[in-house]
Amino acid sequence: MEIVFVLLDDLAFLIGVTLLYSSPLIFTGLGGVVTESTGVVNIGLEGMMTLGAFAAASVAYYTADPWLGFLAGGVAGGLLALLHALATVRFGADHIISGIAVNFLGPGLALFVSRLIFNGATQTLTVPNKIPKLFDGVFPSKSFFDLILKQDATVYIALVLVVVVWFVLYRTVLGLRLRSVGEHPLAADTLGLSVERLKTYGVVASGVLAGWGGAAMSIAVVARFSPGLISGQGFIALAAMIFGKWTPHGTLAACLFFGLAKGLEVYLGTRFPIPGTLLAMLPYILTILVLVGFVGKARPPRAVGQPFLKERHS
Amino acid sequence: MRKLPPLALTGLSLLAGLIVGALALLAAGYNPFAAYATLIAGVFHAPRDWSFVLIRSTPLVLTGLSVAFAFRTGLFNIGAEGQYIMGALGATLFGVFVPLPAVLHIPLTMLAGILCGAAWGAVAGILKSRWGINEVISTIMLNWIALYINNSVVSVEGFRRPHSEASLQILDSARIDWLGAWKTTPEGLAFRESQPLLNDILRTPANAGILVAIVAVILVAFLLEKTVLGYRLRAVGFNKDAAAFSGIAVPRYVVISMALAGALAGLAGGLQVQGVSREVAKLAAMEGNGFDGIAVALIGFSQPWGVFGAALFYGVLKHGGPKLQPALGIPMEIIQIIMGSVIFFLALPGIWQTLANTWRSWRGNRVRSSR
Amino acid sequence: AQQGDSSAVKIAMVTDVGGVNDQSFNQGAWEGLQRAQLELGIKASYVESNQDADYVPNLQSLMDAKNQLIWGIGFKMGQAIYEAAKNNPDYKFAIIDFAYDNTPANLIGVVFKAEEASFLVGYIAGKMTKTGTVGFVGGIKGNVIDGFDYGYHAGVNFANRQVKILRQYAESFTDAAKGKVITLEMYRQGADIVYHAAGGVGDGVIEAARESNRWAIGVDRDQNYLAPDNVLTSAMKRVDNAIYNIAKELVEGRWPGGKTIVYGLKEGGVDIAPSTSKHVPVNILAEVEELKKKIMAGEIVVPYNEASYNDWLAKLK
Amino acid sequence: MADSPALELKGFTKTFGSLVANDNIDLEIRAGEVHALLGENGAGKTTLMNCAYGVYQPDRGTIYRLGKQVTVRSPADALAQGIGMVHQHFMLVDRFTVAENLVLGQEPRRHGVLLDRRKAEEAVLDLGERYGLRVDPRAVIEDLSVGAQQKVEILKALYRGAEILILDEPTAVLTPQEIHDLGKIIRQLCGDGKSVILITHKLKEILSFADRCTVIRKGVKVATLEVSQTDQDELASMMVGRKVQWHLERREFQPGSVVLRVEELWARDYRGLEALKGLSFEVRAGEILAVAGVEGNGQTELLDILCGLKAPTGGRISIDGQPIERPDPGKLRELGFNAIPEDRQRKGLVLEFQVGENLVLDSVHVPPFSQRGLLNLQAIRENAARNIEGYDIRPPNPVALASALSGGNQQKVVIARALANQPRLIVAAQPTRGLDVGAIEFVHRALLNQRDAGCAILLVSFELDEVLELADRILVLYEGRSQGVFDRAEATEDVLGRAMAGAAHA
Ligand SMILES: Nc1ncnc2c1ncn2[C@@H]1O[C@H](COP(=O)(O)OP(=O)(O)OP(=O)(O)O)[C@@H](O)[C@H]1O
Ligand SMILES: Nc1ncnc2c1ncn2[C@@H]1O[C@H](COP(=O)(O)OP(=O)(O)OP(=O)(O)O)[C@@H](O)[C@H]1O
Ligand SMILES: [Mg+2]
Ligand SMILES: [Mg+2]
Repeated sequence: MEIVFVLLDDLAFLIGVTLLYSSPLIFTGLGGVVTESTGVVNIGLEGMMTLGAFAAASVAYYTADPWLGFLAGGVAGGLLALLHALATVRFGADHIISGIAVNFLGPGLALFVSRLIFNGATQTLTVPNKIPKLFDGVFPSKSFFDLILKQDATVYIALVLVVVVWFVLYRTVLGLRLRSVGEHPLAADTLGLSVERLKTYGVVASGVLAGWGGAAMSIAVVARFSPGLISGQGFIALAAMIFGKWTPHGTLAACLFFGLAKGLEVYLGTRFPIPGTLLAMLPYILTILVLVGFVGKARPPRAVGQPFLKERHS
Repeated sequence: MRKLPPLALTGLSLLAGLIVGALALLAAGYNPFAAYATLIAGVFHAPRDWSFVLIRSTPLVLTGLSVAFAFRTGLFNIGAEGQYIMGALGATLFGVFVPLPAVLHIPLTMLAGILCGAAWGAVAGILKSRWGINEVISTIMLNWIALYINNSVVSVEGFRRPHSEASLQILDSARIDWLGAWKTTPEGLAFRESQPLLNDILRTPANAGILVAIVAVILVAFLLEKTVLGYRLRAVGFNKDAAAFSGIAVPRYVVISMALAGALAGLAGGLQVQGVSREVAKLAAMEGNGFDGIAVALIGFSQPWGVFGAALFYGVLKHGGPKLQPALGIPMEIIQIIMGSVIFFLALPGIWQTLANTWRSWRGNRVRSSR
Repeated sequence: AQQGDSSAVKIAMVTDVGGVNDQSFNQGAWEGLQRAQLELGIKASYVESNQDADYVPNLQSLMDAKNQLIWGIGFKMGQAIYEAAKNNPDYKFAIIDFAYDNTPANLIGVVFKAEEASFLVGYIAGKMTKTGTVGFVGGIKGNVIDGFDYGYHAGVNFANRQVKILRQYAESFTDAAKGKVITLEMYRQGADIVYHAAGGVGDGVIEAARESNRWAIGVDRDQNYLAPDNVLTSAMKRVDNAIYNIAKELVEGRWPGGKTIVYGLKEGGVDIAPSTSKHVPVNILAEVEELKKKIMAGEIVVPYNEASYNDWLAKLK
Repeated sequence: MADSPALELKGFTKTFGSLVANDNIDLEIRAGEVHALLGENGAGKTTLMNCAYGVYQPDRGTIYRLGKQVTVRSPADALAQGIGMVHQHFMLVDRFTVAENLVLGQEPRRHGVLLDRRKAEEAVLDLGERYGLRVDPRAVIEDLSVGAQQKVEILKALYRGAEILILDEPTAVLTPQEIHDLGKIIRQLCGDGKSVILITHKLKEILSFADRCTVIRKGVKVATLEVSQTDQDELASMMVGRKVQWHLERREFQPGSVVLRVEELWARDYRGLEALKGLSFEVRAGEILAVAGVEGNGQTELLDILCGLKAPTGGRISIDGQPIERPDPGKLRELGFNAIPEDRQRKGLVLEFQVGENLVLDSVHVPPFSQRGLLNLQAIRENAARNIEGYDIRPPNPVALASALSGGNQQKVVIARALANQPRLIVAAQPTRGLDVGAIEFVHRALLNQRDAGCAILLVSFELDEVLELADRILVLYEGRSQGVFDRAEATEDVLGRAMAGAAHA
């Protein structure tokens, strides 16, 4: 009986940790889904996430309001994405090149501005108020439900956004149009839809989401921005989106899987004498193994990555 | 509407990137002219600075080539980072544990780096051709795995240098820095005394890596343009279906391509060890060699010599950048902003065309109205 | 750039990849240099490194700027500084956190007895734990971190043999989320005080303490400001003192080159944070003061790695 | 205004760089008529219609709708004017359902933002009922046959209230049965008062569907004719500027040894359904064996297997007695196999390669194009020059990128490559799809020449005319099985048509 309680408790802990780890990835991964649904590859998610994390932390620091910070994270990510949209959608730039540029600009700007407003430091100071937790104090501390449900509000926002993105993409007129420009922009164009505008929506939304992903890191998981905070999570989110076969629910599953693997890493590490470096590899190896197991090949939106330029004549 | 030639495009983009950098500096209250003057002075100050630029450019040339090569064959190698790590590790192991005369030790150590990088690249290739796993995912994962492998291996007693977080140093016979160990012996120091210019260069870890990198550029250019293998790799890159239809074994070529890309990145890691660091250390985070390679490949239009030029450019920025802070108090992140802007403008051939057209029509209007 | 008279002694430092305002030991080092500038009239400057490959050229550019003494901050620069010293006998070099077997005359290695400060915070933890379990979160295992790790273990044990110590390495110095999760898990396993020596990972450790309303112990600097109610104490490494002291000796014409200087409690190189008195009861503080004296007097020799720790344990029995 | 034309284009000129694709073209479309546009590949038909539909902006030209000048700057404008277009390459979102494709851009909504699927589906059914265009509204486009997809395209135009329907080469990819159906649909639309502009290379269709026909040559309008007062020969010579030979001379049938032997071949399609069910046949040197049949009866699988791109689930294949154990296009080439793929852009060409490079795609590894792994650029260039000359590939520039060629010329590159090096066996799939009559004549002659030179040729075609023109023997494929092999002499359209519909061989 005792052991069952321990196991239940461990399970709850693992679920809780999985959510903690995966929420920034879910935001950003959803961003990936949205942008690629409209046919624009956004490898700059990492940069948008970093800038978003910084903007969120610094605004939250100066205003003492985490929600303003959260908003700022989205705005910062969105602005950077607007640049990406301008390049890829308006000027037909190669998506990868522009995305890589964003990955230089995002962190570059974040650190540059940080130095200017935080007295030469590349990390912000601790924010006075973080994103609040939901179900805080509702259940007895460290009880089963407390471990699972007492989470940063961003975790819940991320989960809700999965549903929202799914609903918008698959149930609304806007979603149909967004997806159509990712699949066959010329077809959408010949039906009188503005491909440029729709793609821009998708890209900017992805930036907002990635910015929120960063904010979820800098003002919910921890309480300040530092240069190494995002290191690679944007890319992991990108991988999760591919792993999740370009769908919101698939991406959610992939992010949760990855978060679980990271949680297991800690769980096992505190219990068994396994070398830390081996454990640290675990999430990455597991991902590859699972992909090998899932033989089914994912199909990206058909026109993803292709520039769409209407014939322009002077 | 004439199309802009790539060189003009690159030139304009560099200029525009520098202008954006200047604007950022202005906005932050710094003097951009002073900044660029410092940057240029910092790079052309003394022979040792040229030497440093070359030293910094060497791994960039190779990781850039790695990414560019993969691009040319239709693959996106985000994994140069991991391949570099594996190459450095392999070269170090060989350089430390296999005593050989220099004539053999130098090339074989390089080969060890190449092979380790190639193997790591091939893993992604196999995952793609055998299980259809997108190389973008697999290489992202393999980068992290490589990092942790490196850290595990470096901590193994017997390989770890006592009292340090780094490995043992490679034997002198595997080193490729010019006059390697000799230059700090009394005779070496005496000789350098008499040769001011050479001495200045020898203060830096000047090494043969850049020559190897140039050879690699030539080989890759030759491979891509002049050989059946290169032709077929490119064909697979552009159109897998057509390549398969014409009798090219596509899966094999995917593996070959990733392995060769990995070999180049692995060579980068190996040369860095042989020429500069002589050891590998535990890595607390990704160093960014592979990601820099992506930037270099893109700036160089994935053309071997373009990559070479782009690597030199980046090398200049990387060497000049840290001098901004001590001289003018400018955060060195400005370099990242400049790099990002340059790449961004390179991605925008359309904007130059539009500008050119606007200019022409504007001029046209003026001419007309003045009549 | 500061205007100093041209005869001023020029001293500069190369940061490691954290940058100068890392709110950790790079920052401490820079504060030491600035103090020396203010009080000793030297001329101070720094260059930051972005990646390991920057070390060598950064050292070179500081030589170009005619600095007499050049500091490398952090063990990762060990090799680069050594080569520079050998290649440039006209310049003086010094490094934080690195000891050489054969130190050239123009080079100084400075190491800190982090174990001594860790011992003290460990002692506080051992005394103050209510659950009988405490934790340690390391960044990446290695010589330097071993000092923190085993010094802390020894301190806890010294305070109370019964206390259980959880230990986990994050395999990173930046992964704050992982620091948080590890710490949460340690709290769940009953720990109520967790000490970290893990750089940016520590942000997560302290965050976990704040959220769970438990204790964390900071490192390198007084980290109490990060979570005033939850950072119990910090094991400080007074890099600033070391840098200041050596600058002083240089200015006064004494250059203690060619050796490794060890900075312990006695030399003012390590200590516990001033903020400790906020949360730690006076009686324990008094005991800590006693311990400090014993350590300074050499009566207690704090272990700094696995082997010395095992010896220590054996003796304790 | 009752007798104003439904649509009138006046003075349309459109240039691409230095190329004048349309040169001052006038076109008048009456209400209720079927107006055919005829012209060689690259004559400018598609360009003209793209201008009318607002995809391109003409350099000059005005559009009148029922006598009133209108501006069409985008497809949306065109749709608003009641002009609809079914493009040569379908503008359908493959992964959307029929209903979703139908309403895209003008969606029925619920609560202002939600897509009303039920209404969309009803629209498909209603319109389908009215014009005899029945399609399952919930079917996903990529699961539909080309014919069904075309119906969706027409429905899309009708849904948007098109009064004038432009069909760009609608029949190039249809089976005879589907073409027949399309004819009925077109007539029904005209009966409803709508006008149809039909672009096609098939003169027979013009004669049977169209009321009037405008011929364009090299961007210039040649004439507009009443179809009832003309014939195939006149149309063809107007179009290509010379007389077209309808029937090519062929040497007497002298079959040699068996080159390709296929025994009991079984295969599944991509959905896992049986697509080939024990198919057996042989092709001998010096003969053309045509596989006739309606699309989707196993042709794709047969071709993929023969080309070494897919493994059969059962059966044996041998070339010159050499068994082919597993899919390996490389080995097939060594045995003297060559092929013209169904889809030239996907499987035939590397569009980013130069013409010269494309011409050696399958033979680059052998001399003279390479020695010891090194390319012989000289030999590749010479080969290109030879083929460009021999196959009249335009523009005659060996370093032009394949993507810069028109479809017809791209096809010539593929064919030139397939016929090089005296192959033992050629598998030709739809070799003339989308080509104009002049080009068809050329390709047919080339294939016959190979046959006469002793090559074994397997022709897979959905065009009965082509099959009857070229084949020595004809195998009719139906549901993955052979419905019998007919000699050239006994095969008539009637006989084959019945076999293709599944009636057993009498
Ligand atoms: N967007 C374009 N840019 C440049 N040239 C073009 C473009 N579209 C068409 N052309 C050229 O204009 C000419 C007319 O092309 P168009 O597609 O109208 O021919 P077509 O009559 O439809 O031929 P086909 O029977 O092959 O469909 C061709 O030479 C073609 O190469
Ligand atoms: N946007 C464009 N820019 C440049 N060239 C174009 C463009 N669109 C089409 N072309 C060129 O126009 C030519 C004809 O295009 P089109 O699609 O009409 O050919 P096609 O109808 O497939 O040819 P065919 O009827 O001969 O099979 C090709 O050379 C194509 O590359
Ligand atoms: Mg056409
Ligand atoms: Mg055509």
